[in-house]
Amino acid sequence: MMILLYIIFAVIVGLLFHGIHRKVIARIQTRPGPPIWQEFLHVMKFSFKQTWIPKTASKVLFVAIVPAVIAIWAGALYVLFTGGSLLVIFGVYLLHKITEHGLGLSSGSPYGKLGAIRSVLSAASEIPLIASIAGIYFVTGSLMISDIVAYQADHGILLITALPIALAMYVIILSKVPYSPFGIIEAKEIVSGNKTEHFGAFRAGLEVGFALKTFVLLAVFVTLFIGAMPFWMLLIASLILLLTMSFICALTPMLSPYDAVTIQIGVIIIVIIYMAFIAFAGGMP
Amino acid sequence: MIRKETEKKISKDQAKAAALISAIICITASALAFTGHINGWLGAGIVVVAFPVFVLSLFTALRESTKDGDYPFVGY
Amino acid sequence: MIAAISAFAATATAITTSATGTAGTLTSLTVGEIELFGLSNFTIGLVGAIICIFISFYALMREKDDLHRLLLTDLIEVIALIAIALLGTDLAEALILPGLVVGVAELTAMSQIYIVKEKLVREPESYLDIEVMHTAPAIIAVGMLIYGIILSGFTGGAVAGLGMLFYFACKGTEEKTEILEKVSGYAWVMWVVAFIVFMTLPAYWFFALMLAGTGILAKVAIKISILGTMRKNDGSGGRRSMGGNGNV
Amino acid sequence: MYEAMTASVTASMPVSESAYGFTQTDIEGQALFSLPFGDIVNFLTPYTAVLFVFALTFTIIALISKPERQVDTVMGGDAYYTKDISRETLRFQRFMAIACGLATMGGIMAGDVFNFTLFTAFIGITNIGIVAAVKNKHILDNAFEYGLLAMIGTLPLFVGAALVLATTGTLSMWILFTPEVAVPLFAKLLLVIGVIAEGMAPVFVAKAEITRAPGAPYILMVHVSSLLIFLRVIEIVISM
Repeated sequence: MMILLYIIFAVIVGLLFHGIHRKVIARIQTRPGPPIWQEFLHVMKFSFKQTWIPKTASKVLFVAIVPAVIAIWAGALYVLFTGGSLLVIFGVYLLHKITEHGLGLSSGSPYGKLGAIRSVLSAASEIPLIASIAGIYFVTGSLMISDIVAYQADHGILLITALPIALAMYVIILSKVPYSPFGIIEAKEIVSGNKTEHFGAFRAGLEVGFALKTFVLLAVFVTLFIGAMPFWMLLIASLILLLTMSFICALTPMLSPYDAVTIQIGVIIIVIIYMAFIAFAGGMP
Repeated sequence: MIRKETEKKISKDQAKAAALISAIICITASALAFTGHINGWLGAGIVVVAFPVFVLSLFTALRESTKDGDYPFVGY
Repeated sequence: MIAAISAFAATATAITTSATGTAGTLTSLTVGEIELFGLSNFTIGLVGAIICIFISFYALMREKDDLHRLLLTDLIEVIALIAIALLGTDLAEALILPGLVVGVAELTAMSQIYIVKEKLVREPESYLDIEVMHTAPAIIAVGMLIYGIILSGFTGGAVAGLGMLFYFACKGTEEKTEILEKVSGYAWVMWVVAFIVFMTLPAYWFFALMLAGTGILAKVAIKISILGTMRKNDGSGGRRSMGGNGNV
Repeated sequence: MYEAMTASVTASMPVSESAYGFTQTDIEGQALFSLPFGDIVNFLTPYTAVLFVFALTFTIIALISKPERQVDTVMGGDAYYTKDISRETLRFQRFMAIACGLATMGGIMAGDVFNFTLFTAFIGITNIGIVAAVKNKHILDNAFEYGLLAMIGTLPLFVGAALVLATTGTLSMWILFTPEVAVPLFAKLLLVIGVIAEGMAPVFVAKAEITRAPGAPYILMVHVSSLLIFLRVIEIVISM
């Protein structure tokens, strides 16, 4: 497989998804909105700008964190497309939390620092949501994505049979799309949160990494809970999933940090009750 | 602690060279993995490391020149 | 509670035996072999440990003083080690030591943080101030000097030198160290002469041996005693805090 | 698409046939590398390899990066100042950060439950060390509280490991991960609780005075180590 082509394709599709996301949000809010290729223009714009490292920054960390973001999601993309372990992808999700934190801390800016602290704060509720992968293991008996796909071919799609787990995963992904109600790390009261001080080429690189991240997370959800499908259908299903999230993002205000954590903990409780129910009922319904 | 404020910038030529080299590494690794000369995960590992370098160095190469340009025409 | 734990231990032993049954080379354990009142000794120990855990956690919950909480956490670590020790095997013994080291390291680090946080750090007025330094330096120094001369050679020099070091360190010194250096140089000459005698006139080996022994005694003793004069040379030695204001 | 890809992946995987071979591939794929010391086998699977590389990268960054100068505003005015770190603090924090990175890598590679718990305890100590280097009353108070928590955390960690040993007769993950050996849920739970108590990042950073501490690459190591060791214990608990 030409992994490089997949990565570049995923970057393009991810940027396009971001653009569509913005457009849909704008239309729901009866604004004209930017064109859907706006995010490409963003990347272009940032890469043509002057670039330097702030004097207060921790230089190596400031620069190295950007390739780290791109690299971990490129790796996750490879794991997804080769049907590797789901655990790796959620490992990457947590590594992304670390890079978010590092982004904020590296610059020395108080806004970045605040965003970084919020990213760790939200990790407190997102990490237990990853217990849902234990739920998937409980249901399917495997964590290899290829096995999960095969299980769904035999037993029906997990979106229906394991709805609470899908709900938990949905919340995880929702917390990572732009303009999310759970996106407390880049709320407007702290400027751009942890991305505040990364401008120019660094910001363009970050946008590339985040585009990859959006694509991978959407594709993971579709693959895990709907199953194997041709590539073009995967794209369409991801887009539909994204549109549902666009509606949520357009219609909900951004939550305060403690509300976001509370809601996510509520979802965790639902998942735990569901798993206890499965355990007592002795297997899948 | 007092730090020396050194302004070191990567020149555009250096960035271009880095972009070119990392692009060649990416393409070679993924091609070799595709044709089966090296393990798939090894090729993926190389691409995963080299691709971010490519992206950043490409964007750095594209960036605005550090010299003062012409002042744009600002009004009538 | 006890019933539940004994059931747990029973399943534990059952799993152990089944595991040893299926996989032949597993280490066979002797956990819970001795029975007492129908309970294995592992179970009894576990019950005891759990009671200790509850007591210590309750104490930690009630305690408000930072220093006492620190001490209570050490109690908790000891219980963790007890739980390992309950296994009663060589492996458990091997595990306790690193566990103990980690516990001690954490306790030390936390004590240091406590000291810094409560600003208990204070420069001591005198780094070494014990009573014997004021009362008996002379007699100890003389004793060690005589014993060193009896020993002679390198060891004797070290002992005698330690005696002199102790004396100088306690009493302080105002001597010129150049004199000591001069004696040291003569001792060196004696040593070299002794070696020349060894090589050229081996028949006089006993004389050469005594010469070398004395020389090295003097040399080592003086070199070590110079260390004693390196103490802050204010002429008062350790006498400054005699008035009892030292260890307030 | 998936069929072809998975076929190529499984074809390239060597399947070990040894008695205690780590043959199961349904959690994290095939082991890439193993280094046996008797029955303790240190190993890297694709999952732990990713974590290991990440820990290594951030340790190197902590080694070569200079700390940032945190900007702070003066209340009630437009003035601002930067917090510089003294050289001694920097050295100590850097040392602790590197020790923390090494402990993290050890915990990720450990093939033995007790080694894992020991490395986790080390991470707890070094995390406290990184934070406590900053001589600020609030930060030190918090470091003390985290330290107490980390010390308490050794109890569930060690008791969990001891129960694993008592119930299965071994501490080697190589053997524990095989389906024949069953580990009681209670022991697994104790391990997870212990790791949560030791690593401060995910759960306890919410009331963070510690993140006011300057020194980004070193403070970041706190989070790197805590989250990575958390990921590792998830893998251990699911695999056991």
